[in-house]
Amino acid sequence: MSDLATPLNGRRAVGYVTVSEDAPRGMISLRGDLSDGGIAEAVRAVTGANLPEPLGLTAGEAGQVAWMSPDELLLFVAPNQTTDALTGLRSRLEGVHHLALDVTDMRAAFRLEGRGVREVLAKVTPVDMQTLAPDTVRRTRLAQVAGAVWLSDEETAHVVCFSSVGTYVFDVLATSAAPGGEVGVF
Amino acid sequence: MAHRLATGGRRIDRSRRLGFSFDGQSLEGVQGDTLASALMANGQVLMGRSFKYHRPRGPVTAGHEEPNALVGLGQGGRFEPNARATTTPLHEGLRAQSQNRWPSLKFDVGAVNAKLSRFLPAGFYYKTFLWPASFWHKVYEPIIRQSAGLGRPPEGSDADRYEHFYHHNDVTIVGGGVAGLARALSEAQDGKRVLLIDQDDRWGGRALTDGMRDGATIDGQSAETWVADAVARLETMENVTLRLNLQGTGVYDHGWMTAYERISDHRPGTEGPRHRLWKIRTGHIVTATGAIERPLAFAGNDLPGVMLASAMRDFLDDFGVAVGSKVVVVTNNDDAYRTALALHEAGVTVRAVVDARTSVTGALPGQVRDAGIEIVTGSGVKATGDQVVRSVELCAIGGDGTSKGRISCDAVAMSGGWSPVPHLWSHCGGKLLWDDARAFFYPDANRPPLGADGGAMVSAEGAAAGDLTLSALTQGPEEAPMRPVWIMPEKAGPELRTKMFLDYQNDVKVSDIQLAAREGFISVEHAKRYTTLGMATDQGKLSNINGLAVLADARGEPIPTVGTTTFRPPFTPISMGSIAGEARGEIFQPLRRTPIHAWHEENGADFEPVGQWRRPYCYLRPGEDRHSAVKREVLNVRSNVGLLDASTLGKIVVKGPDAGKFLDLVYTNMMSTLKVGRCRYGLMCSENGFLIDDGVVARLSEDSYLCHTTTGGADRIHAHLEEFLQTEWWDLQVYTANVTEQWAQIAVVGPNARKVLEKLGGMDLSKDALPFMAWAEGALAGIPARVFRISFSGELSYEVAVPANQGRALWDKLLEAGAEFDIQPYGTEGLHVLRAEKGFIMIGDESDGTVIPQDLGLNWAISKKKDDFIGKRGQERSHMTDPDRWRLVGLETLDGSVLPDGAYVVDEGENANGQRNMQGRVTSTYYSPTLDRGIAMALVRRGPERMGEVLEIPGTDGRSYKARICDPVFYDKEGVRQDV
Amino acid sequence: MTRYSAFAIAKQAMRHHMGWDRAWASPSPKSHYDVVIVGAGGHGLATAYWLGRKHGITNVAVIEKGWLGGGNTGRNTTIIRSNYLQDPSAALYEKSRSLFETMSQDLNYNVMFSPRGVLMLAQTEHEKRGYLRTAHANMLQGVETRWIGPQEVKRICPIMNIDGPRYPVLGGLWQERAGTARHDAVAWGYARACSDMGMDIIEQCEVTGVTRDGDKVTGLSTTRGEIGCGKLGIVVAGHSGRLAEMAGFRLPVESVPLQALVSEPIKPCMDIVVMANTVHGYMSQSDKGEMVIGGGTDSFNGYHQRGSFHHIEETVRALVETFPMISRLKMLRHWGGIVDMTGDRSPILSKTPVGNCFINCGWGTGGFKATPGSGWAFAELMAKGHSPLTAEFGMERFREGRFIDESVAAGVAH
Amino acid sequence: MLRLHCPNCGVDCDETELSAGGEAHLTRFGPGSEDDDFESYLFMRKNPKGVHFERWRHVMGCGKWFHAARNTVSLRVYGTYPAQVTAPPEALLAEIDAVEPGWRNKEEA
Ligand SMILES: Cc1cc2nc3c(=O)[nH]c(=O)nc-3n(C[C@H](O)[C@H](O)[C@H](O)COP(=O)(O)OP(=O)(O)OC[C@H]3O[C@@H](n4cnc5c(N)ncnc54)[C@H](O)[C@@H]3O)c2cc1C
Ligand SMILES: NC(=O)c1ccc[n+]([C@@H]2O[C@H](COP(=O)([O-])OP(=O)(O)OC[C@H]3O[C@@H](n4cnc5c(N)ncnc54)[C@H](O)[C@@H]3O)[C@@H](O)[C@H]2O)c1
Ligand SMILES: Cc1cc2nc3c(=O)[nH]c(=O)nc-3n(C[C@H](O)[C@H](O)[C@H](O)COP(=O)(O)O)c2cc1C
Ligand SMILES: [Zn+2]
Repeated sequence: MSDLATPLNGRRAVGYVTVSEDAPRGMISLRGDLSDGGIAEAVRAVTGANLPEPLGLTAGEAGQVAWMSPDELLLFVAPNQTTDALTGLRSRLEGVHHLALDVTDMRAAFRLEGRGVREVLAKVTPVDMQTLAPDTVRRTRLAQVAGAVWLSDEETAHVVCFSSVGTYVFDVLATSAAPGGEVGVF
Repeated sequence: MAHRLATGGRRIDRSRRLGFSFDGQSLEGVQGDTLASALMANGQVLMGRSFKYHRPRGPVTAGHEEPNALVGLGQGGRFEPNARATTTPLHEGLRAQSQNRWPSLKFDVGAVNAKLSRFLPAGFYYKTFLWPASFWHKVYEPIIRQSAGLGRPPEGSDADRYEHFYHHNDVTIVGGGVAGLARALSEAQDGKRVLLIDQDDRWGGRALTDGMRDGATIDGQSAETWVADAVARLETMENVTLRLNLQGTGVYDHGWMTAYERISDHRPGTEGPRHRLWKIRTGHIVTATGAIERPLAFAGNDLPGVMLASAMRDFLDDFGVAVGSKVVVVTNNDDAYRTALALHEAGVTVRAVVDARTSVTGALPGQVRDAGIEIVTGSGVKATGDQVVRSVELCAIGGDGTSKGRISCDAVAMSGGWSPVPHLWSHCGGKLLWDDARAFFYPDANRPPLGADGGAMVSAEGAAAGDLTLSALTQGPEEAPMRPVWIMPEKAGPELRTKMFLDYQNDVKVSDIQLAAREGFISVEHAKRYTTLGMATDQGKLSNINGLAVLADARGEPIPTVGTTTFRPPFTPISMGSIAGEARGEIFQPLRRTPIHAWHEENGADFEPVGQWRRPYCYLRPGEDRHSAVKREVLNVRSNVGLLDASTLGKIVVKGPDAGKFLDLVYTNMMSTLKVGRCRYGLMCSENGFLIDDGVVARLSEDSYLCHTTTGGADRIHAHLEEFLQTEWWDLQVYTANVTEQWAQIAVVGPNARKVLEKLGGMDLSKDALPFMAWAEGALAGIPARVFRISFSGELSYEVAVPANQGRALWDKLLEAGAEFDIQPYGTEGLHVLRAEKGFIMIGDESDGTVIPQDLGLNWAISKKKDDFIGKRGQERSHMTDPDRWRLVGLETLDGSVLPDGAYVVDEGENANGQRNMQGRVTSTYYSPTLDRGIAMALVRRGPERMGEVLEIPGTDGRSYKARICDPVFYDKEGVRQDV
Repeated sequence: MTRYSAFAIAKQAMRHHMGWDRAWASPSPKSHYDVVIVGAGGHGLATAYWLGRKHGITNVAVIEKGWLGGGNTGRNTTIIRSNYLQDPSAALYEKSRSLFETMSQDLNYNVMFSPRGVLMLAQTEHEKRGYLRTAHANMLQGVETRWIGPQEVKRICPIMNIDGPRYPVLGGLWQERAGTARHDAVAWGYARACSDMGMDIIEQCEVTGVTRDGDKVTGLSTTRGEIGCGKLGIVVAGHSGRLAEMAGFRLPVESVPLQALVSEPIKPCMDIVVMANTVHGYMSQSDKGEMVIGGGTDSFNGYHQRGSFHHIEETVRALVETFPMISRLKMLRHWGGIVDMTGDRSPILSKTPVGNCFINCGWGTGGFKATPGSGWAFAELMAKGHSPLTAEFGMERFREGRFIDESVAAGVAH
Repeated sequence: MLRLHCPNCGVDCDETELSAGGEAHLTRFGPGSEDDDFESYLFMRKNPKGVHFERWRHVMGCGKWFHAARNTVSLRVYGTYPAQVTAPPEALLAEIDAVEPGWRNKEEA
């Protein structure tokens, strides 16, 4: 299906960590007053997830919610659910000052797998990758561009960036993960 | 003569032999050798030539402070100049070349400089080469440049790759000698996250050579045992990271550090990066970087074979290499006696120990006496030889150098005492104290560099802190006080002083510093820059203290009053490659790609960089050049239909109850009155009033707008909006989002545009349903789309935005549907020409950061009704309202030719500075395919008031162009074509 | 003063160079001078020099808080060029460049002015148009420059990679008579000449206050006592804001660290100066053989002469891309200087709201090249009250919105 | 290489994740204002050698602006605080008083 297209068509590079384009996901950017109960309710209704704490990531049966800033969340839903979720949000937030947008197509997402995921990311971001707890989302710098990283477990990391620089970020990660570059400190 | 001993050598494995070459000659060393030890094992002490006088030089140290033994390493894409032989691990096949000599290391023509050295004192070049004036650049400078410089420049691209690595911890300890290890243990036991690094490939520092020799103990254990034990304990601790071959190179503010890891220099061509630059963010930095021995300033102290005493015993202990077979030790302290003992034990003849002190009583000298080695007290030396030292002449230390006898030898071990290594401590402003008795600067613990919280960011430990013998930890032989000696002998005359080298690499001698002082270069910083003391690749690690002392003496002031020069990173030079890291080739910078980028690449796009995007300038067909391609593309748009990838245009959603109010503040025109479903062209200015961006705003709903920006403007303008929302008008209820990349945007432009789109089906795009400056949402060919009827070409035009991942599909469908109308993509140049023919301005061409909208005749887009908008106040200033401002007009050349890019309109006469007066400039100039002649826009003084006037525009091509002022709209003045 | 020459060296060589005089005297401050210049950087010293040489004012002191030439004069990348876009700048920098041509002879001090040529590289169409504009302006301003194509770029600078891959070289603006000079020598040469005219150069003397009588300056408080003056010239670069504050007026300047670095020395491999603004880096090779490289400024105010490492990184990255061979060279040292940036990035040479007090500042990242011209023009302003070369550089231009914006055609200063 | 705490998201930011926004607490002068005030708003900066209140944006992170009190010589950071205020919080000023006695006088001079 054409609407499942991703910017890199599922590219993959195998080094001492495997870097691959993540499976397609719907992404919704939601801005609003997060302390307003209405937002939490709407988010729960469409994803099943609770509102995350700052820098947190929560999951529900229909999606995940990542904290982006004090007034912004990023919702991940199944790719074919984006429009419904968006409609759901908008109708529930009728009358509440907010902004909800489909941002699926403006992002590229990567998955890193292997024992060295923390280390490979530590080559491209100034975040302390040694201590970053799983399900903590850090928006940061990835080499020369902005992006977000989080770990879902010790051997799986996720990276999201803008789609126009998807190829760049992929290449940077693949280079960092290339054999012979093992640092071996974490 | 230098040679390998039959036994010994802690670092080497004699069973593994390694072939290498030096200046083309094949030689053999063993595993564990450095290039320097391997060369000396082969009898080769002469390794290079000095910078200025091209004097023969051999290694003077065994480590990172080496100023002399610099070589060119490797070949082709792996060639590196100025590599220190003393820290270059030997590997099979290593190829090294000596430097700064011609034709050969032994016979160097440049060595004539040494003969002329009397005429080439410090700073001689400031005093001569003055006449004739043109000779400096044409004659003298090239000769000086050729004779200066060290290694050969690398050529071409680097065959290796590099990377960075960020590390975070509580404490970073630099130096894994006993002091660093002990500190690591105590910090680790406190539960801190500790990083302990050492530049060497083994732990233990000097304790392994020095501590093992005289039976000193650490905590009651032998040094070797203690070190092994400490490392073993640290290795078991979760919170400790231990790294060898990692040099702390720079200390920066807020606990930030760089460290330099050499990964594959000793196995070139293997997988993985060559160097890795660590970027460390740490809570506290400990410098346990030890101490460096100082040379003694005696005449001939730079001859090959004259070496630091500690280096000589390192070569012996670590590599089983004796630098000579008959050695004289010259010292002012007890430590050098360890070298005498080491040599003696290894069977090397020690001809004498010459000690500057008049009475020598300590334990170590005692052992030397017991070994039957002669100790000459109260004395100094002068060394003689040619390409290696041949003998020393003894003299009284307090005298003028009158010879008291000669001792023949082939190596001299010298020691002027030790200095703590203060570099990292000092990089961020840590202060030093002077210790008179031991004659060194050491960190002042009360004035450390301060961190972000105002607390001490760095502390020093062990020898680096001035505790040379680690008094709290180690129990060794008592050492008697040293006697500071800055010039040997103290009353040496000028003849001798011109042979006493301070800075070996840059050939700075005692006489040079004294000359500098005489000429008033008495500030230590002046003396440095006048003589180049400490400016060589070793950054004065050996020379600075001696130089300072000589300067202090010349000034008649104490050393601490003179002070040191500034310590700057890096600790030792690091490769540029490591600084650039992974950023090379494809990933030198992010290259931004639109969803249609791949199609452009496959279809002849001639790209131009626009910010980090690459946009097709035009699409070249076989046999076409840029000019003919652009012409074809433009004509095709005017007569058929063209396609433009406009995805890079910025798209910002602005939503909220106050969205209209906010946009009224950021645009010069009124946006709150825009109707839902309609579009309006808008301008944005800076507070200075200057035009910063333009674009079409579409009102999406009662409370939301979509603002288009220029390609370069997307991020900048989004940031500009957020800045005002967050920091100035935070009471406004508005959210913004930069959705530039969510949408692929394709402009379908030309008389046949509607026909093509109608073939795709799904939306009513008729003039009535979607009039000019309206937009609609729907689906085209099954793809959800927003269609804007806006035009930057003056033609019937639709901009279609679809979700980015379907952009390519839409593009393909448009090409397919448009085939029968000869649809063709066009590039940025075609876009520019089309808009110029219509007199539309382009941000960056008609505007340049100094232009206000009023200059461009855009007053219609500046609301008079609004009390305020960003830039309004700025535009009220006197210079902005000056009627003489240059304003936008069209220009047509009288002969139809194309005006040169960037040309100026001249006026009569000259200004007060003798410059030709100007009255305007060309902002855009093109050949118009539609009109088949040159067209241009220009900013001209009072331009619009001067229609019809003919102006003179000189080109740099020697021609002078004549052009008439006209309306900037060259084509379809009534605007009927776009509104069909 | 002993004149410098090869003959003088030969004569001294026989005496082991024992007979050389001090290059400049080191007197104690007198109680009053006709003119006091604060700041013994290149600009302050050049001002004093021209006050004496051209206007006959020699009862002058130059006050320096540290060692002379130790500010930005001693830490800049020494690029000298005059291919500026705007008329007032082109006039001032061209005057300056022409004075460099004879400076060694004027001062009897070899400042090693090396007119090896400066190339401003164009790597985007936009940049190319900017330089074509500058070329046209320069032609009318009497500044010799020309646009050259990529092949000629390669010919005069073979170590450059002109084929990209990211930013292929489209050509460049070439000023053949631009170049470099030995920065320290410029300060030393002026100091020696000023001293020779009887002026007092007072080092290790920090100005801590400005004394006024009504709205006129009458003198200074310094760490070496009170010094009276008829006229005061403030020429202290990054510290201008401080001095203005002492004198009682405000300046539109901000101080930020700017960084530079040098590689280890190698044999000659680059005969020109290259500035690559798209990728942000510039490089030349000194007579000693180091590659001298200029970096960027911190984006926040600072008085620490260090700067942040990531600017070094950005510059080196750019230059490795442009000159691939430097990848295997090693960085020897990097440092920073505090530069004073004005609202339009052009300097201020101006009278001030305070009587008898003049200010010369705001040279930002690119004032070394202006040293002799700035001194010439500022001396004229101080002596006569006006100078055609400084006319447009008054501080009132910000209020009027009359910028002298050099960044508009392309790129950065230096 | 600064490190500043972003009060909006709680992250200790590396300098490379931030963009600097110049002097804080400027009063915007718009149409009708005096030339002096307008000039001062756009150009005249305190540029102190010492305590400086300034604006930053966590551009590579939460995207939010905040304020920092920082010493321009020692680079010491006294604290960070939200962007939506027109003056530094009193508690922070008191803290600065404690470590830099007399800094306010310098400020006024
Ligand atoms: C890294 C770097 C690279 C550069 N590259 C170039 C380049 O390639 N080309 C170019 O043209 N320009 C360049 N510049 C800019 C150039 O260096 C300066 O514009 C120029 O040197 C300024 O000279 P100056 O005499 O005005 O200031 P300075 O040389 O800074 O002199 C000012 C003097 O005033 C003294 N002072 C300050 N306060 C007091 C006080 N209270 N009392 C007494 N004395 C005081 C200072 O100690 C200092 O010595 C560069 C600058 C830097 C930092
Ligand atoms: N008797 C004397 O006068 C004398 C003089 C000097 C040293 N010593 C002996 O030296 C030892 C001093 O111990 P210590 O631990 O203080 O110093 P050390 O010299 O033993 O250890 C310093 C360590 O730091 C490393 N190092 C230096 N700079 C570095 C950098 N920038 N990055 C990474 N690593 C770096 C060195 O490789 C070395 O391993 C004692 O054993 C002492 O007896 C004695
Ligand atoms: C053009 C130029 C060339 C330089 N070359 C060298 C050099 O070869 N070796 C060196 O150690 N420093 C060199 N420096 C840097 C100076 O040592 C010094 O770092 C700089 O003048 C700033 O002073 P500071 O570090 O004492 O603050 C050079 C500086 C300049 C401006
Ligand atoms: Zn934040």
